[in-house]
Amino acid sequence: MNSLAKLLEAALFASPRPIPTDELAALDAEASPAAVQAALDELREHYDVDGHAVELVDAGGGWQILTRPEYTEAIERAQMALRPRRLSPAALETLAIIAYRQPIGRADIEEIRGVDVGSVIKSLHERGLIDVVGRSEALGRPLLYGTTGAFLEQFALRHLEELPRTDELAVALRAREPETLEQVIHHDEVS
Amino acid sequence: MNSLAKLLEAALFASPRPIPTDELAALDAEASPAAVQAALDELREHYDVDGHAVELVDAGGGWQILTRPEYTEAIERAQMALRPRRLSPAALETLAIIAYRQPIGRADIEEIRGVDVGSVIKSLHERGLIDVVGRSEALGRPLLYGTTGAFLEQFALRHLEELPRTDELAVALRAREPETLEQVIHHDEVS
Amino acid sequence: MDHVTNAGDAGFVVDLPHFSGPLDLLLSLIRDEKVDIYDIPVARICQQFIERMHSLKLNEAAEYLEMAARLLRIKAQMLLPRPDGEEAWEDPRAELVRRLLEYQQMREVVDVLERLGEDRRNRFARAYVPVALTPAVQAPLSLSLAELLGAVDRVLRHVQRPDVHDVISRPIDVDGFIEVVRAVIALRAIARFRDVVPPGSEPWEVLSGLLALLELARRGELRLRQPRPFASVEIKREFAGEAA
Repeated sequence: MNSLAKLLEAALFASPRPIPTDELAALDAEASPAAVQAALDELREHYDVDGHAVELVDAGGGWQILTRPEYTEAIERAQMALRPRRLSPAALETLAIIAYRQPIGRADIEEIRGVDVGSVIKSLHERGLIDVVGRSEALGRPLLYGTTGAFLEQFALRHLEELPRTDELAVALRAREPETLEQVIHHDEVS
Repeated sequence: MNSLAKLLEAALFASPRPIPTDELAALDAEASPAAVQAALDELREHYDVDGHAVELVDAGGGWQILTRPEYTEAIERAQMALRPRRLSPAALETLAIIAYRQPIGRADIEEIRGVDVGSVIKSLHERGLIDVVGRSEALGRPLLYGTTGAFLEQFALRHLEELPRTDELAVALRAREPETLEQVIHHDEVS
Repeated sequence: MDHVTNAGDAGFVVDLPHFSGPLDLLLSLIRDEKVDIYDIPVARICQQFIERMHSLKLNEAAEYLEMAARLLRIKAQMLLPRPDGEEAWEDPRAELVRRLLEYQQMREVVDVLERLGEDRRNRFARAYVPVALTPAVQAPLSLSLAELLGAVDRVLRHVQRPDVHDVISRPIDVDGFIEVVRAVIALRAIARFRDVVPPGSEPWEVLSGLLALLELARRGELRLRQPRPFASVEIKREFAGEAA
């Protein structure tokens, strides 16, 4: 490996969080963006070809070294590391709505899910997956929520645009429903 | 690398603490102590010969993968050079409340902001902008927070009194004391 | 997983792993019955919905009850005679269909998230963080005083002000009213509250007058008496107080 690749390996290894490419570039003021990209490619290839138990992944808003899935069970069985708890269906539904409709208030989420979401919002907020991003101008000035960087990391997304666009989903809201215009505009915002 | 060496690599990478040799053996019931030792040797050699930025170290009561010392400085330098981060609106508002109402407990901040501020307080504390300055006499003796020297430094203030105070600030951010008669009259004089 | 959540007015709601709400239950009925979502046989689905609510012991859950009531209402509307002319008739099921489609779309996103989340859950990031590096991990902060004051401003706009600020619009002048009261009782042996605070006074004047009277009564300069409840308060000079 070349020296830049080694430097990147050290930095990625030392960080428990994903590091965006431009921050990696700051490691070596001399290195061009192309050189950084080449070094990342070399590192990734090295892990793959040499058969390491870790791999270089571009997800969660940056680059990260992660273990390959096939070792997870053995590691967890030996209690050397624990997987994070799964999110409940209620939490996932709420997250899905917030991810697509952000910024969105609690009442609008409840309108879509048909249930109270107060406690779910609280726990998503405590887990750092959502945050308050503002207040609506509506009556009572309700809080508006959006997803966080930890959300991207937890679902290994580079950015929100990696989520399927609503018109790519099997169920498309058809022209029969009244809010066609709003829906179209929303599609646009997401894509 | 053989498959046992890869399993050890994954486990050492994922574990938050050093793992002693006998615990590593628990990862694979089939593996003899000699095989585990051989796999560790292979892993160490691989890191050394292939010129990785990390090395396998037997220290602190067990095995660990650590970045090599020669990269420490570069990593630290890079972290200093990281793109300056902005505080989220949620963190800023919490900081503003603490600055003007210190010493103040979490419950009082939450009453003003209307949301849970646990994670925000944690991150402000990690950033060194706030610190615990005492405990309230109230039930449960909750922790009270105040701003730090780093806070003053961040805003180039010599002391807290340099924070702008408008009449409106003084009234709305005043600690809510029992509404005694004096309180009524005093509030009023301010406005 | 949290199967039991305390959902506000609904009281204790048992969140069954298979149904995360009334829309979920309704969708599963529509799937089981293989009916067209755009042409839901409301009477049949409504009956089944209520039966499932009973069998799943969801009778107490407000959200499910609300949906049952909605279905019953749609069922009733479907029975009403339709006015002549197709275009005049608005399908009472339209709103429900829209919500079901929206919900189903969201369930698809949940499937995507579940898959992505499960994949990520199966990979570990490096867990060991050298202690010496921890403080340096924080990138420098970009934060100006203007931003902090902006945040103060946002807090101010959203904070609920104590009621006192809304009630009193002018400074209270207790001392001034003490002089007024003294002047009044110097002229009259028995005065009324309205002699101190004329009808039509502003709230701050009423409050100031009242506080002045209470203060003078405390000092023993006058005596306050109310013959009956809600009667006008009599203000009487206290000679002993003056002598003291």
